[in-house]
This record gives sequence, C-alpha cells and structure tokens, in this order.
Amino acid sequence: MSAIEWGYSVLPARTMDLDRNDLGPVREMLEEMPQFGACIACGGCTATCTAGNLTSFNFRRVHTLVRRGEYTGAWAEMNKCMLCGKCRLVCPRGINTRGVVRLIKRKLGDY
Amino acid sequence: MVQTFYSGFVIPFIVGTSVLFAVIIYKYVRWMVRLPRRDKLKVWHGLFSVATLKGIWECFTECLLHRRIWRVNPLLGYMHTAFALGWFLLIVVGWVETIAYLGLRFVPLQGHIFFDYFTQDMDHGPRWGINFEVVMDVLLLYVLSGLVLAVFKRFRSRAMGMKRTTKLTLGDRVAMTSLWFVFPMRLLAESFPSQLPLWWGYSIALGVFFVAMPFSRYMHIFTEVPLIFLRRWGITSEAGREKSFDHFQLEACSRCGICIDPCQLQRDAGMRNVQSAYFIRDRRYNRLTRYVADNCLLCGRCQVKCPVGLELDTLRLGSRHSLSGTPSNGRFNYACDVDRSRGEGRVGYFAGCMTLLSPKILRSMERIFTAAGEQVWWADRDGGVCCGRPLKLSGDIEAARDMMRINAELFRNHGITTLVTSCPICLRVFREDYNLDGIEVLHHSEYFVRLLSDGRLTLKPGGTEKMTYHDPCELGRGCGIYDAPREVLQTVGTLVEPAETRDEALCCGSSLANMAVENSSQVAIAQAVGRAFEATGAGEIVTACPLCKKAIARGTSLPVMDLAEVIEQHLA
Amino acid sequence: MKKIIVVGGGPAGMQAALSLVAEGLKPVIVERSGALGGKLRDWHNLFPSMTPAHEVLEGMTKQMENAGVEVMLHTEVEGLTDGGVLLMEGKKLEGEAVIVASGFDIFDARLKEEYGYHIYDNVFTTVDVERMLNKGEVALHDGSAPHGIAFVHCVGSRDEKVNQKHCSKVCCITGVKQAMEMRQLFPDAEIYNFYMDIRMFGPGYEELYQSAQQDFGVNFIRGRVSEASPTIDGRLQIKAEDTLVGRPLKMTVDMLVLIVGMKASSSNEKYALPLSSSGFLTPRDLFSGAVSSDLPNVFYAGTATAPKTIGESICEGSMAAEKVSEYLKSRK
Amino acid sequence: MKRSSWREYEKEIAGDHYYYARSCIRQNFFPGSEATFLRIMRDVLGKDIYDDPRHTSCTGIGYHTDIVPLDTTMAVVARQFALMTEAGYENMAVSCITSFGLYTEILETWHEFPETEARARENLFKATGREFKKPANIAHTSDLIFHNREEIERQAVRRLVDATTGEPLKVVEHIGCHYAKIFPKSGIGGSEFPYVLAGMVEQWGGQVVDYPERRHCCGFGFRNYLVQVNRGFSIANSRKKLESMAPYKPDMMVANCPGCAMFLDKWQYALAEMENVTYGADGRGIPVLTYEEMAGLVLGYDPWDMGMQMHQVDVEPLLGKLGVRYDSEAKYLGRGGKFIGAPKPAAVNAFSGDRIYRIKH
Repeated sequence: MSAIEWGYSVLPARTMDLDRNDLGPVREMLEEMPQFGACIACGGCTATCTAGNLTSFNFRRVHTLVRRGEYTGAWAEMNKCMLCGKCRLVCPRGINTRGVVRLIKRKLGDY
Repeated sequence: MVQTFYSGFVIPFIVGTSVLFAVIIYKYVRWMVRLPRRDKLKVWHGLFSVATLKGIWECFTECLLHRRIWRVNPLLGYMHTAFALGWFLLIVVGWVETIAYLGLRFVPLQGHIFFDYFTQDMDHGPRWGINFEVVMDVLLLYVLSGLVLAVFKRFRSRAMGMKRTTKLTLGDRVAMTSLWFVFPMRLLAESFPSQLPLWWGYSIALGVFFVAMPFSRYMHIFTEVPLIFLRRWGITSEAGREKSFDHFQLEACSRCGICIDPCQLQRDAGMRNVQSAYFIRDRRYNRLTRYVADNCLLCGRCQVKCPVGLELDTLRLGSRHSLSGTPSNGRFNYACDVDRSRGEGRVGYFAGCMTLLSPKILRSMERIFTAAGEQVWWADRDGGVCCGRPLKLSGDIEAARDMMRINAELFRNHGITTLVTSCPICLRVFREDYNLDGIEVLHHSEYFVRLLSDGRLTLKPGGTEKMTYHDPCELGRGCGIYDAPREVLQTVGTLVEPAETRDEALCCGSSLANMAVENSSQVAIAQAVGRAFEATGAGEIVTACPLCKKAIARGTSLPVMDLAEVIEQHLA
Repeated sequence: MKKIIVVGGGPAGMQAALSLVAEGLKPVIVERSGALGGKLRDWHNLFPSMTPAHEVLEGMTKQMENAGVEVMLHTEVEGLTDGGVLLMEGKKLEGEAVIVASGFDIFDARLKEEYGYHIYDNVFTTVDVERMLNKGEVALHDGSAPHGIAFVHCVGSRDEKVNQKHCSKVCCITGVKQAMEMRQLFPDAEIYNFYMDIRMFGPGYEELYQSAQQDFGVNFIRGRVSEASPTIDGRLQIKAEDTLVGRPLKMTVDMLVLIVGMKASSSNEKYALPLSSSGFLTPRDLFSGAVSSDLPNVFYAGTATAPKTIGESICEGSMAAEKVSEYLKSRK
Repeated sequence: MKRSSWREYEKEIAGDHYYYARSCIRQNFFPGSEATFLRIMRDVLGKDIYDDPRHTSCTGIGYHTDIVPLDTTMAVVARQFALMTEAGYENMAVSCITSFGLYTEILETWHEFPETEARARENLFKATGREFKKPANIAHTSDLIFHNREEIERQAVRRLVDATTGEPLKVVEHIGCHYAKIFPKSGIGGSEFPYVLAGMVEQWGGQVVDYPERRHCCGFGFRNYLVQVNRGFSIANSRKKLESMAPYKPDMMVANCPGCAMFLDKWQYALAEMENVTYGADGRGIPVLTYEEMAGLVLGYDPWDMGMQMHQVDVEPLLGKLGVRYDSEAKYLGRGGKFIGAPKPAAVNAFSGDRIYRIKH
C-alpha cells in the first residue's frame, strides 16, 4: 500500500447490486414463508412498532433490504424486536410479521 | 409340565417380557439420574410423605379406573377401564388362581400367564369356594368388550364421540395389532388348551406387544405411574428449558387423541398435525419441527381435557426454547432507561402493547379512574417496553427476562403498591414471572370488582340487553379469573353464556403464542367463535382482553367490547 | 332511416353498433384497418380472469354477424361534417349521429431511448409479449429462455418528458398479469416489476397482485428504471432506485419488458373537438355526460376519451348507443 | 446494437470562421490538444479560426461550485461574446465542455427570461463599455472534428486498428456531462446515445465499447473534486466506470471533456496507489486520449508534439499497437531539445519497476 496521505478514501458504493448479492437465503425464506413476499410497504408495522417507538428500528425497511439480499445488520436490527405483535394486528396483508422477524433471525444469524 | 413350566411356545413371551423390563428399567433409571439436584431432593422429601399415599390413590383412580377419561367421554372411559382394570385383575386373579391350585410355591412368570396350558391335567373345579374359571372368563370378556370398542374406535371414531383420533406410528401399529390379538388368542388358547399352535399364537402376540410397547404409545401404561408420584412430589416441567422430567410426561401420553377435538386449529382451521398428541409424539421421537412447535395457540383447551394431566403448554414452550431460543446478549439494553410514564399515584396502570392499539379501552380506563377518584400513574401511556410474555411464548426466555427486569424496575422506581392492567397477557406474566414483591397485581376486572364493593364506583343498572362474555385464555385458564368480569357485567346487564365457557371457553384464534398461524386460519377461528357467540342470542360480546376484542371482531357482526368500555357506558 | 356512424371497430365500437341495433337503429362501422376487433386482436389473455381475448372477440363478432351490422373496412374518417363524417378522398358519409370510438395509440417505446427499445435485442414491450404469447413463442431474441426478466411500469405514462402526463390505468395490472404468465412459462426465472405506484383499481386486481407476490414469487421493486445498458455477455444492466430503502440498485436481466401506456389517438385532432392536455377527447362532463361531446349529435365511447379497460370500453359502447337513441327521440 | 437514433439529434454546425474559446483545464493539462485542434482546423481543414488571447475563463468552475453568482457569470460570458463580436466573428468554437454547457444554458436562459439578457448587457456595458451580438452558432470543438471526420479520414495516414492484426481497436468513449445532459438537443446523438465521439471512432476504423456505465459521470463534478473530503466520492465514480469497462479490455479511452480526460487518466494512478488495482489488458492502465490526440494520431502527428507525454497512463503501448513511430528518447524533451523533467515511475507507467498489482478485467 502506498504511503501517500490522500486525506480521503474511495467511497464504497451505496448501490445494491442484485447480481453480486447472495439471494440464496432470501429465496429460501420466501419458499418457507411465501407471505413474506406479499408486503406492500405501507409501513404500518413500523409506525406502530413498540421497539421502533424507542429506537431507530424500522422493520419495513430492514426486511425490504433483506429481500434485496442486503443482509448486513439485519439480524442485529431484528434483535431489537420485542415480538409484541402489534405489527401483525395492523398489517393490511395479514402477514405473520413476527414469523418474518424470527425467520430473518434464524436465516441470517451468520451475516 | 407343572414341574418345569416350560414349553417351546413360551420363548416369545419370555423374550418379550425381558426386553420390556430391560428397556423400561433403562429408561426410568436414566431419566431419574438425570433429574436436576433440586428435583432429586424433592423426591427424597416427598417419598415418605402423604403425597405418596395420595399418589397411590391416584394411580388406582387414574391408571386403572381412568376417572378423568370417564368425565370427558364415558364410552372412551369404559374402553380404557376395560383394558386397564380388566387386564390388571386378570393378572391379580391369575396369581391368586395359581396359589389356589398350586399352593404357595415358586411359579415362574410363564406359569402364571399360561396357567391353563401347564395345568391341563389338573382338575379346574372351584377352589376356596370360587369358580376361578368363570371369574377369569368374565374378566377376559370384560377386556374383550373394551377391545371391541377399541377396534370400533379406530375405524369409526365419530361414533365414539371423537371427531378425530390420532394417527399412528409404526411402533404403534405393531403394538396395537399384537395387542388386538392378545386377548382373542388367549380366549382361544384357554378354550382349547391342548392346541399348541393357539398357545404359540398367544405367546407371540404377547411377545411382540411387549417388545413394541416401550417404543410405542403403550409406554404410557407403565409411565403414568412414576409420573403420578413425581408430580405428587412437586416436580414440574419448565417453560424455559427441556428437562429430564419431561420424558416421563412425553412417554405417559397415550396419544388417546382427546386433545385433538378441542383444538380450534383442527376444527376450524383444518390443521391435522400440530395438536398436543402429535407434538408430544414428534418430540418423543426426536422429529419435532419448528412448524409443529410454533403452531399452537397455547390456549390451554387441550390441557384442561388431558386425562393424564400433562403440562402440554409448558412442554411446548420448553421445545420452543430449545429450537428457537437465542441468548439475550443484552439486546434490549436500549430500553433500560426508557421511562415514558405519566402522572403520579400509588396505583399504576399498565396498558400494554395491545391496549395501546385500542384507544377506546384506554379512554374508558381513564374515565373510570377519574370517576373512582383514583390517582393513577400511567406506566406506558406514550409507549413503553413490552411486558415480555410474547417473547417468552416464542421461546426466547432469557431475553424476555431482561424485558421483565426493565419493567419491574420501572414499577418499583415509581413506588406503586397496586398495578392494574387491562391486558391478560401482561397480567399473566406479571404474576408468573415478575418479581413484584410489595406490588399487588390486578386485572382490571378484579380492580373493578373492588371499586364496586368499596362503593367507589356506582353503575347505572343496564336495560334488558343481553350480553355474552368471552373468557380470554390468558385470563381464564391462564390466571383462573372467571368470576370477576362476570360479577361486574351482571350489575349492568343480563349475561348469557355460550355453549363452551369458563375453562372450556374458546380461544379468539389470534393468540400471540402461535408463531406460525396464517391470517386465513385466524379469521376462520374468529368466525367460528363469532358464530358460537351469535348462537347465544346476545346483542353484544364482552371480553376482557384487547387482543381478543380485535380478534373476535374480525369474525362477527356483533359489537365486541372490552369490559372497561361497558363499565364506562354505565358510569353513574 | 338514416344511419348512425360508429367510428372505429374495436370493442367499444362493436358494442355500440350492437346496442344500436338493439335500439332499432341502423349503425355503420367505419374501420380504418382491414378487420374488426381493434387491439383486442393482439391480446392473449385478459386480466384479471385470464379469459382468452379471442373468446371475447369471437363472441362479439358472431353477434355482429347475426345482427348484420354494416361495416366499412379500410376506411378512414377525416373529420366531422354537418350531417355525418368526412371520409378519405373527400367522400362524405351521412348519418344522424356519430359515435367516436376510435380508441388509442400504443405509446412508442422508442421515445424512452434510455430503455433501449429497438436498440437492444432483448427489450420488448407488453404488446410484443402479448403477440409472443399468442404465437406461443415467448423467448429471447436468440430463441433461448430468459432467466431474469424485468418489467418496467409506466413507460409512456405519468411522464412529462414524453408528454404523457396521464396514468394509462391498465398497465399496472397488465404488468402483474404478464409477470404471472412469465412465471408459468419460466418457473425458475427471477421476475421483477419496477413500479412507481401499483394502482389496482378493478375487481380482483388486488387479489391478482397479491397472488403474483405470494404464490408466483414475483418481486416488486418501487422505483423507476432509469436506464438499460448492454453487458459484455449480451444481457441488460438496469438501474433504479429502490425508493423503499432509499438506495440505488442495479441488476442484470435477460429480458426487459416495457409496460407501454396508452397514448391519445393521433386521429383525435381530426374532430376539432376539445382535447385534454394529453390529447384525449374531452367528454361534456365526467359524470352523466361521460359519453357525450360538446356537439348534440356526436358521442364518445371507449378509449378515445381516456385510458380504459376492455370491459369499460364495451360498457361505454352500450351507453353511447343509449344516448344516441335518447338524442334521436328528443329531436322528434 | 441497432442504433440509428443519433440521427434524430443532429445540430446545425457552422462551416467556417470560428471564434475559439479555450479551456482552463486543457490549457494547463493538455495544452498540446488545443494546439493540435488549431493545427487540424487550419492545416488539414483550411478553416478560419481566431484564437483570442483576451478572453477569460467562463467562470464555469466557480459557477458550478456556487462561488460565482449567476449575474457575474452572465456578465463574463457576455464579455466573451463582445470580444467575438469585436473580432468580427459570430460562430463560437468552444474547447471546454463546461463552457459549452454554460454558454448554451445562458443563451437558453436569456431566451426564456429576456430580462436577464437585458441585465447582462447593462452590467457588461457599465463595467467595460462593451456591447455584443449573440453568437449565431455555438459548437463544441469535438462537434467540429465530428463534422469533419470524413475529411480527416481522407487525409489520414492510419486507422484505429491494431497494426499487426488489423483488428479494430476497442475504444471507450466518454462524453462530458454538460455536453448533452443539460440540453439533449445541443449534442450530436442526444444525451442517451451521444454520437459525437463514437462517430469519429467508427469513421476512423475503431470499435466503440458499449459498456453498462457508459453514460455515467467520470466523477469529477466540481464540488466533488475541489473539496478534499468529497474526493472519495469523485474517485468512487471513476472506479465505477473503470470496473464496468474493464471486462471489455479496451485499448484506450477518448473523452471530449477537459475534466473527464484528466480524471479518468489520473485517478487510475490514485486507485493503483490506494487500492492496489490497475486496469487495462497488461495492468498498466488504460490510456485516455483527447479527441484531438486521437485525430492527430490518425493524421500521423508526432505524439510528443501533441503533448501526450503529459498523460498519467503511458501511451507507448497504444502507440505501438497503432504502429506509430516515435522517438522514446524525445519524450521529455521540450522546445529546442530542452529536458522538461520526467515523473517518477508509477504503477500505471508502462516501464515502471516490478510492483505487482491486482489487474482488473
């Protein structure tokens, strides 16, 4: 490596590259729980979220990222969930949101 | 023959019996050794106590008479009693018979069992004034009458008052088939004692049954006995982990299938493989899936009916912990200093997540507190930390305990002496898992009863409007609170009960305990519950749980209200 | 008895003619092309019930034959005259009333250059896909099966850059429908729908959408594709923002399907009647006068006035016929 | 690629008599390119082009970094127009993409908001006493080369092909953002498929590489580069392009924008130092040429006369491939054979030491 003090470094790309991302785990998740794919991103879950009321936890955003193969941090985020179940009560698509939380935690513990 | 008590045909019987006792002893010793120290101490303390005597009596009433099954289903009760008591008496009377004819001398096991073969040459006339032949034949007929019912049940369970009966494993099939042959073969062999092939048949049936027995559901015949004593001595299963004691519970399950019919997932949502009998079977044979472990409302309806009194919900929670529990890792540290409480008072009110989604209940509680002149500390009016029960129900018990500590600390910091909650889910966890010494925990129904009896609240008597009451699982079967809400409701209206009520009450179907159920099944159950309430002719459904309220409302056109709302409407 | 002129022989025009016959009137259909049916002839299965388009078309043409409706094919209307319409080469066709059912044009996807239609081989439009489905030959340019398919919603809809401010209404559900058809044809393909909004206004549409998500495993990504570029292995790289997570996204696919919108028919200008900003004919009002024009004897039916489904167009055909009948009675 | 759509975006280009507006960056980093342009225009094409020492920067850099207010910029631009008017010209040939974009933008603004033009005229007159006529035609100098690409081909001594195999060279073309992304109609081929450089490459025998990030910005973006902390963003964009073109193994890049040519070239050195990654078939970088240099090579000009020794990525391998004869000893000799100094060898220099880098393909 060079000894040059550049004062900056090459910024990592923010782009989600679906070709490079490993979509295997998310495919498995969808197979196990097809309703995971039925989200219409209304955000009701996040609005009512007990944990989201206290932290930056955004269930809608995190699971959308997971859908795109962006797993980093998903497990840690999902760990903030208290499983209280309010999100499921407001979900207009009737998704077992708590099941989604546990599925993500189970499948992505390694990421 | 009497001298040797040996013939070739006894070999299957001897082998079977040896295997049976070897396996049973191996299992029991292993399980006992692995009991935690605390449980072992309980055994020593209980052994020479009145609990043991009570256990003996229970063994008689339950293992032989099957009193609890009789209560649920008399036909089924008769079947079980016929098998258990009949066979037991056959053995006891058989021994007496041996003594009566051969005197007090050593007779090997096969001598008792195949008595008629070995004593073919003897005179079988009455001894001691008892016609043993007739007695034994009557007993055998009694058992056979049970057998007829058993066969009938296998093919026509509905006629036995059981809509569904359990599906069998291979071990079950082998054991059951051989068992079905045991008594008819005995009848034939004893009727024609000189026919050796019949004795061979009888011996083989017994041998096969005994070998298959410890690996089949018939293991329950023996295991129920140690279970009864261990339970009497105070040993229980735990929600937070799987224990050695669990094995006694698992193998004491006869898979009688009584748990299947009450299961609403079965009768309203068409699920056929998740009921307690199947859960226990799967766990016993190490093939439990997350789906089965998670797919239970933990409503407790089957547990109430279980003739063996198994801790079905606790066993399932233990499995969930093993399958899905993760270390806490301080994951809720972010909530440690959260205090969004409001107000001041010795009485604290904890709405809980579900009530926070039900503003009508909140408003009613507020008005009732005002009417009663109560100074209230609102623990979570602007959101707070969940009570922890949902997480516990998912199997994540360590993390749930962190949440419980956070809330308990919050309660103590504000110096309350009474904690009222309108949510039975929170109530149950406050009572069962929280350490809230010095704080009395009340469900709002209990609190209302107290306000009324203290004269702090007066209600306008209601009209003639009939209302019906739904027992929330966590409140009724969970905390044993059935009367408080009814007492309150009776002061303002006419209460009509649905067909299944109190400890048999239906579950709303949206229980937080079910981690796997799909929306369509929840709706199907809610609709069935709705129909049950509509059949009462009541004009409104009252419940005492915010979640039940929301869940039932999805399945009926009748108004569904929380107890607090009803009271608020009738405030004088 | 004077004739009632129906301009356009698509679903709306055909139904208008049939209903006119039922009212005891004598319609004549003036159709620019060589056959009746309009664009319905190109469609495969119709959303949301997946009814084969030819069934609907054959049902209507059979009725037309039975009713003996007069049809002038290969005849283009050049404008309105006092007592009828002006045809090609200065010919006139007289009629007591005119129903304009001249339909819409399909948006020319080449105008959205950045998507590379007619530039890259494997960029198709939904119209191409319908034709391929009809032929039973859905495949990439080289005849192979696609493994990654992306649908781009709102191509030529809700886009001021191509003077198409309006929503074309049927594209969302078309995208959903074709994605499901693709799933059936290519069970192992990854299928993506890039949308700005999903507008499921019709009966059974939302259910179809949910089924596409849940049962057919179609991925929906909220974000407009900005551009398509070729990759070294002959695939297409597309870029969009996943607006639901606020991050840009890129991926390569084998097949890009542009869900093209409805453009106002270029013939609308010939009638010298008011046009909306997108060029559709403006009905007298959007409520009780939805099939009436500013002229007492001129009526509208179908997509001449706005994007509509086939069912709605047929419905308007009937409605226009009824209004013609009312108009004739009021004159007596 | 079935592409003819560029023909929908053709523009009026004046045939002769140009007022030349130079580029700040090019004068400093590629001075040879502007000289080559004038040489081609005058010697090869026989055009009249006036190179005016009095004109100034257009303020584009200051304008796009929000340092120079719009009114000031308009006054400066008005002065350039006044100088052109005074010199008796009405066609502008602009060397810089940003200037070209800025002049186009200002003319468009004056057209849409005539009061801004009046104000600019007033300000200019107050400050300098000058008046101006708006140019009849504005073209970027790459437009002029494109316009005359056939004539250049006629006078060419070589084509853009590998001299030994005869295979066309793979050329990545990069168009400055301000060329057509602001007003697609102002560029040949529009903004999606600009044809101005591709047209030259194809005309002179090369093969244009159509790679996914072809339209992406080079990353220069004034504020991104000029503020040090933002340079990480700038270089990340250049890398994105380099990564995207690498699999095609291009022989060279050609750019028509001063900043792009500079950054696509110099960031390759920075990336080699920062990330140990080099591009190009042999891992010695992908040479970046201006279109004048490309035209000059086709016309047989001496690379050192065109200032190609100023490049960060060495051009010698490319010259070898093209069969250009050059005196390697003369690379760093200036006017009169004076040594002008040589840079230290770096990873992207063809003849540098033995450092091994990961080569990206």
